[in-house]
Amino acid sequence: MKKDPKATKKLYINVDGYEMEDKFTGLNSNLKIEMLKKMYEIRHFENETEQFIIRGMIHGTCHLYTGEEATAVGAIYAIKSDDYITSTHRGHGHCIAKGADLNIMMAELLGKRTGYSKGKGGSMHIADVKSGNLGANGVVGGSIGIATGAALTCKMKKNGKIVVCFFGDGAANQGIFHSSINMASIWDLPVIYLCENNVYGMSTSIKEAFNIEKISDRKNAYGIEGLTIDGNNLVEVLNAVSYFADRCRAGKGPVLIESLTYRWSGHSKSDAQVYRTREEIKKWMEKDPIKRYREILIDGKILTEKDDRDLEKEVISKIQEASEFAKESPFPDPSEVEDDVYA
Amino acid sequence: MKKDPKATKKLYINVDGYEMEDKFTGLNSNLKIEMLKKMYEIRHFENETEQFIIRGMIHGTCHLYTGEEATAVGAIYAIKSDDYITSTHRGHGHCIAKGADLNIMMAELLGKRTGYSKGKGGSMHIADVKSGNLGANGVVGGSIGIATGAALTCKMKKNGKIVVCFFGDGAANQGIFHSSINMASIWDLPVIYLCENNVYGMSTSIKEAFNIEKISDRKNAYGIEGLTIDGNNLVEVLNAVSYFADRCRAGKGPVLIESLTYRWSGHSKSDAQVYRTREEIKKWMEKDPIKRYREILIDGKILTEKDDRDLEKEVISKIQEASEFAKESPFPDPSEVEDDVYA
Amino acid sequence: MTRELTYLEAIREAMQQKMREDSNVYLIGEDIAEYGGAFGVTVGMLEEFGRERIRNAPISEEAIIGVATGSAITGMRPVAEIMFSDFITIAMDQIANQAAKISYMFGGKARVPMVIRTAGGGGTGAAAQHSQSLEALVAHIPGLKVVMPSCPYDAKGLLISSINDDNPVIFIEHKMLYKNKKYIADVPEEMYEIPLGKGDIKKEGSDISIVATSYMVQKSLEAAEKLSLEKGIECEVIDIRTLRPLDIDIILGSIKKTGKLLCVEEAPVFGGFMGEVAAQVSEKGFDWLDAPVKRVAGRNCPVPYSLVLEQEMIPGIGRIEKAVLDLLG
Amino acid sequence: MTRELTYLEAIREAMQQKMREDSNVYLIGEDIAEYGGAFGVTVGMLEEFGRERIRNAPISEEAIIGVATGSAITGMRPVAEIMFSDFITIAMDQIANQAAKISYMFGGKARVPMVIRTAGGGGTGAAAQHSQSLEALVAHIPGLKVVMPSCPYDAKGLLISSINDDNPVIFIEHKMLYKNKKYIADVPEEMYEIPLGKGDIKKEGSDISIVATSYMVQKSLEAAEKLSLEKGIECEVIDIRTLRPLDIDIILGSIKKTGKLLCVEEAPVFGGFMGEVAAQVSEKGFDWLDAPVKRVAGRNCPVPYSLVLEQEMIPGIGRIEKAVLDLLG
Ligand SMILES: Cc1ncc(C[n+]2csc(CCOP(=O)(O)OP(=O)(O)O)c2C)c(N)n1
Ligand SMILES: Cc1ncc(C[n+]2csc(CCOP(=O)(O)OP(=O)(O)O)c2C)c(N)n1
Ligand SMILES: [Mg+2]
Ligand SMILES: [Mg+2]
Repeated sequence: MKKDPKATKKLYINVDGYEMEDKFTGLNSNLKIEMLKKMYEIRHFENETEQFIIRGMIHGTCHLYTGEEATAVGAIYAIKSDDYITSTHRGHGHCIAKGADLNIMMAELLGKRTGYSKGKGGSMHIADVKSGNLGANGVVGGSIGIATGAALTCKMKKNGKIVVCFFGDGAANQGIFHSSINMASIWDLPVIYLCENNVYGMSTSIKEAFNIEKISDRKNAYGIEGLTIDGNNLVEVLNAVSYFADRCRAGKGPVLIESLTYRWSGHSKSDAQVYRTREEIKKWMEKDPIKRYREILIDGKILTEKDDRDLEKEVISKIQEASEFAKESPFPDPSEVEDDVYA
Repeated sequence: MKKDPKATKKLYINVDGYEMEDKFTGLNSNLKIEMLKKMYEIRHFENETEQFIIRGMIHGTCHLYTGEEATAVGAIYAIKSDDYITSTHRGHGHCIAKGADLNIMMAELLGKRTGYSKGKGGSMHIADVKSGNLGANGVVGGSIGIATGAALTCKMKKNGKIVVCFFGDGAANQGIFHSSINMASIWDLPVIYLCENNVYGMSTSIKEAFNIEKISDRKNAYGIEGLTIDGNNLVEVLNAVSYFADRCRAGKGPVLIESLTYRWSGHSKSDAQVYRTREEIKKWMEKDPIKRYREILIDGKILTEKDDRDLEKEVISKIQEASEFAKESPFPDPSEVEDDVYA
Repeated sequence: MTRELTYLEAIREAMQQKMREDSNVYLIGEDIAEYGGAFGVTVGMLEEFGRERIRNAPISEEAIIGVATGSAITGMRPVAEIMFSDFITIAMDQIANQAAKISYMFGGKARVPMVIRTAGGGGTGAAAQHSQSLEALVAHIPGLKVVMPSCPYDAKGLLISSINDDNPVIFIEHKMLYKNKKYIADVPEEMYEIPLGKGDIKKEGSDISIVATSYMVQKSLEAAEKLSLEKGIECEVIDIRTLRPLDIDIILGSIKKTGKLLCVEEAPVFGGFMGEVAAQVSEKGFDWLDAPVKRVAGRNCPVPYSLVLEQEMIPGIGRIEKAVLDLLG
Repeated sequence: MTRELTYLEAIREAMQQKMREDSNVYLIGEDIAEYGGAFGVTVGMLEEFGRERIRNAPISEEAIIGVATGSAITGMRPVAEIMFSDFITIAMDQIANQAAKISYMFGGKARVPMVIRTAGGGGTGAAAQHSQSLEALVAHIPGLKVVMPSCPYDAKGLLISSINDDNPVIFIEHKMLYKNKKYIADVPEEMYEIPLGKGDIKKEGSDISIVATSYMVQKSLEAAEKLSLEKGIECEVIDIRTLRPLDIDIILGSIKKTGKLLCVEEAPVFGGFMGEVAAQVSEKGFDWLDAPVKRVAGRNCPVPYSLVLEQEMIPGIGRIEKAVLDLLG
C-alpha cells in the first residue's frame, strides 16, 4: 500500500492481545477515501440488487452483504492487488472490494451474456481470476479447500502472494474447515482464514451451532495464530489483516481471523426472519460500518461532509449505469448451453 | 463394576491435570485378573491371525492390535456391558474386550459362514450389536458419526447408556471428526471420543500430520473436556475412562481422550516399515502393556507367577480351539452372495 | 376423508402422522426448526414436537447422516433432511459406504431404518450447485432404496412406506412441485402406504410408452395431453416412483402394448438413471420393441443460471412432444 | 525403444517423465512418500522429486481434492491420489460440485488441470469398503473426464494425456493389474499420448462385439481366446478406455459388423455405466442389432469378503463365456 510520506514513525495498537502496527494511520488520504467509496459501492450495489429482486428481475436468489462492508473492504485493502481471495454465496462485497467491474457483475445477476460467467453462474458463481478473485461458492465451506490449494501454489511457485479465504460462521462446522486448516498448518501455507461471524447461519444462531465463545479459539486445534476482531470497524480489520498478511508472506503459516459483524437483510430472497428480533437488528444497524468509517474520515479532516455526499452521489450514479448496462445487455443464446463445460 | 467390599474409602489420583478417583484399586480381584486374561486373548488372537496371514489362509488384509491391548481392555472394562462402542479397521482388540466369541471372530477372518458376518465382512467389518459393539469400520474416521448417533439414541431414549468411540490419530484429521464432535458438544451427547494415538497413521507420523503437541487439545475447539493418558497403562486407562463415563452419564456431554500407545506390527499385511526404526519399536516394546499390568497384579499379590503362566496357557488353548473351529467351519455358499443387502 | 393438499403439505403430514405414532421417529437437518426448512416443509413441526425431535443441526451434512445412521442402528427411525440434493455429495461416504452397506457387511446383524429427504431439481435459477438431479449416484449403490414422488398422493404414501422401511431410503423431492397450485390433489387424511418398488400408470395410452420420474412425470403428462388433443396420439405415462427397487414389469407390460418407449428425466442424459431403464428394456423387451428406445433428459452440462439457458438445459414439454413424434415418425 | 513394464511401472513412469518435464506437476496423497503409496506406485519418487513435489498428506481426502483443485486453478498441474476409489465419496463435493463445475460456473474464466488417480476394483479380499468400482458416480458428472486403463501401454499414454488435459480427469487404476506378471507388456521409453475419448479394439472378431472396461477387458480377452480355440467363435473385444468422453462410434462400427453386443463391467449391474453404453447402442444401433444387448457385471450387492462370495460377485471368464454363447444362441 502506498504510504503517506508525512507519516514516518510507526504507531502501535493492541487488538485481542496482539501488538500490531496501526498501518491505517499511515495510509495516504486517497486510499482512505477509496475505501469509503468501495463501501458505498457495495451498499448501493446491494440496494439496487434488492430492487431487482423485488421487481422479479432476478431469476434465482441472492445473499446480500449489506452491513458487513467493512470486513471485505478492510481485509482486501490490507493485501496486495495480485493476492488471491476466495469468496462465498454472500460474495458481492468481496467481489467489488477486489476490484470487479460493476457493470459486468450486475449483468451476471440479470443472467446476461455480458456477465462475468456469461450468465451461466449468477450471484453465487462470480469469479474474476485475473483480479485474484478465485470465485464465490454456493457450497457452504466449499471454498476453504480451494483457498488452501491456491496458497500451496503461492508456496510452491514462491511468487510472494498470499490468499484470504472468506467464509461464514456456519462454514466453520463443516469438515473441510478442519481438514483444510490442518493441512495449511502442517505445510505452513500463506493463507488467512477469515471467518465472517455475522451471528447466524441462515436461521441458526452461533449460540445454537457452537459451544465455544470465540470461533477464533479453534486456532488451537491446529497450532496456528488467530484472533477475533470488530468486523464493523474498517480500521481494525485493515490493521489486523495487514499484520497477519506480513506474517503469512514471511512464511510463518496460516492464521484464523474471526470478524464480528451482522447481516442486515434476510438470509436470502425468501426469509421471514422469525429467528431474530427487530431490536437485535436495530442494535446492529447502529454499528453501521459505513457510518463509523465516514465519521473517522471526517473527524480526521480527510474529507468534508460535502465531499462525502458527492462521493456517495457519484457511486449511486455508477450503480445506475451498471444496472442500465445490465438491463440493455443481451441474454445468452440457448445454443451456448453446453459451452464451457470443458476447457 | 462389582466393588470389593474390603475397599471402602476412595483413593484419588491426578491424571493430566484431572483429579479423579482410583477406581481400579477398588475392583475385586477376579475382575482384575479377567482384564489380564482379555489382554492375553487379544495378544494371542493376533499372533494366531499373523500365522494365518503368513500361511496365506486369510484372503485380504488384517490390522493387528498387538501392543495396544491396555487401551481397549481398560476402556471397555470402565464402562457397562450394555454400553456401546464403535471400532476401527484395527478392531480385533475392541471386539474381544467387548466380549466377542473368539470362535465366531476367527471364523469370520477365514471367511467362513459361521463368522460374525457369515463371511461377508472379514476383519474390517465385524460387529456384534447385541454385545454393544456397533462395528469395526474400513473407512478411517467412518465410525465417528455413527458413534455420535448412537449417543443421540441414548439421550433420546434416556436409557442411561453411553458410547465409547475408538479411532486412530490418523482419523483425527478427517472432516467427520470435526463435525461430529461439534454436534455432540452442542447437544451434550454421552460419548467418549477415544483417540488411539499409536504414533503413525499407516506410514505417516503424528509429527508430519499434526502441528500440535497433544491431540486432546482439540477439545478446546468444541468446548468439551478431555486429556491425554498413557495408553499402555491399563490402570490409568480404566481410571480415566471411568471418570469421564460417570460425567457422560450425568449428562455433562462428550469428552476427548487421547490414549498414547504404539502398534508393534506393520500397518497391515504388507508393510516394509521403512518409516520407522528398530530402536523406536524396541523402545516401545519395553513398555509392553501386558508385562506392565501383569507386574502390577503380581506385586499386588493378586496373582502368582504360576497363576499367570496357567492363565496364559489357558488362553492359548482357547485360541487354538477358535482356529480349529474356524478351519473346520464351512465356507458360505455362492448362492448367498445377494443375501443381507437389504433387511 | 380426503382433502386437497400441496406436495409439500402431503410430505409434512406423512412426517407428522408417523411422529405422533412412533416416538422413535425424529427429524434432523439444517434450519428445520423455527425456519421450517429452506422450502417450508417442516413449518410448525417444532411447535408440535419440540427441539428434541426436530433437531436443528449445524451446517454439517456428513455428521447429520452419520448421526442419523448411528441412531438408526441403535433403535431410532431418523428422517434426515439434506437441504439441497447437491449436498448429499458431502455425506456420500456416510450414505454409500456406511448406511448402505452396514446390513451386508455385518451379515444382517444390524439394520438401518432411516430416510434421507432432500430437495432436487432445477427451475429455480439456483444454478449449478443447487439444482442437480443426482439420483443416479445413489440408485447405483446396493443397500439403498431411492424414491422420487411426482404428486401429493404418492408423496405421502411413499414417505410413510419409506419411514416404515428397515433400510436407508433416499427420498428425493422436487422444488418445482412443493407449492405449485397446479399440482394440488386429493390426499386421504389417514395414513396409507404405497409399496416401494411399484410403479404407477398416470395416464393410459396405446401408441407409445413414456417412463418418467419426479417433475418430469408432470411435464410428460402435459405433453401427453397436448398430443392427445392436437394429434390424437395416446401416450401411456408411467411413473416408476421408486428408482430402486425398480418396477421393470410395469414398463415391459406397457411396451408389449405400445412397442415404443421414451424415457424422460431431468438429470444430464449421459450416465443418467434412464440408461438403466433403457438397458433393461432393450434386453428384456427386445422382441416387443418396434423402434429404438429414446431418452429425453437434461443436456450434458451443469444447470446454468440464466433463465434462457436453464430452460434449454432442463427438458420441457416441447422436447418431449418432439421425441414422441420422432418415435412415431 | 520399448521395454516390458508392469501396469504399475507404466503409471509411475508417466508421472516421472511429466514431473521431469513440467515443474508445475506435483503429487499429493496419503502415504505416497516413504511408503510409496499403498500399492507401491510412487516408490522411489520421493527420492527423485523431494517432499515439496511428493506431498504426503494427512488422512483428509476432502482437503486433498480441495487443495489440488485450488492449486490447479492457480497454475499447478496436480496429480492427486485417493488410495482406494471407495474414498472418492469423502471428496465427492470437491470433485463433483467444485472441480467439475468451475469452468462452467465461471463461464470458462478458470481452468482445472488436475488428475485424480485412484485404485478401484475387487479381487483382493478387502471387502465392501475397499473394493468398489464407482466409475458410474463420476462418469455422470458433466465437467469430469473418466479414464480406466486396462494394460501397461494404455496406462502410460492415457495418464500422460490426462496430466496434459486442462480438465479434471478421474483416472481409475485396477488393483489386480498393478503387478500381475501376466499383463506385463512392451511400453515405449519416450513419452506418448493416447487421446482421451478414443476406444481401442483389443481383439478383432466378426461373431459378436464385447465392450469392457479396465480389468474386465483382460477377462473378456481370456474368454474370447477360449471361445476361439474351443468353439471357433470370434469375439471382437473393445476397450473403451475412457468412459467420458465415450467413443460410441468404435462400438457402433463393431456392431454393424457383428450385430450383437455384450457389455462387461465389474461394478454392480444396476445403474452401472454399461447402462449408458447399452442405451446409446439400442438407440443409435437399433437397426444393426439382431439380438438384445446383454450385460455381464457385478452382482447387485457390496463386494463381499469371503473368496467364494467375492468370486461370485465379480464377473469371471465363465460368466462372460456363457453370455456370449447365450447371445449366439
Ligand atoms: C453445504 C451447504 N449446506 C447448506 C447450504 C444452504 N445454505 C446456504 S447459505 C447457508 C448459511 C450459511 O451460513 P454462514 O456460513 O454463516 O454464511 P452467511 O450466510 O451467514 O454469510 C446455508 C445453510 C449450502 N449452500 N451449502
Ligand atoms: C478414508 C480412508 N482413507 C485411507 C484409508 C487407508 N488406511 C487404512 S488404515 C490407515 C491409517 C489409519 O491411521 P490411524 O487412524 O492412526 O489408525 P491406525 O492404523 O494407526 O490404528 C489408512 C490411511 C482408509 N481405510 N480410509
Ligand atoms: Mg453467518
Ligand atoms: Mg495411528
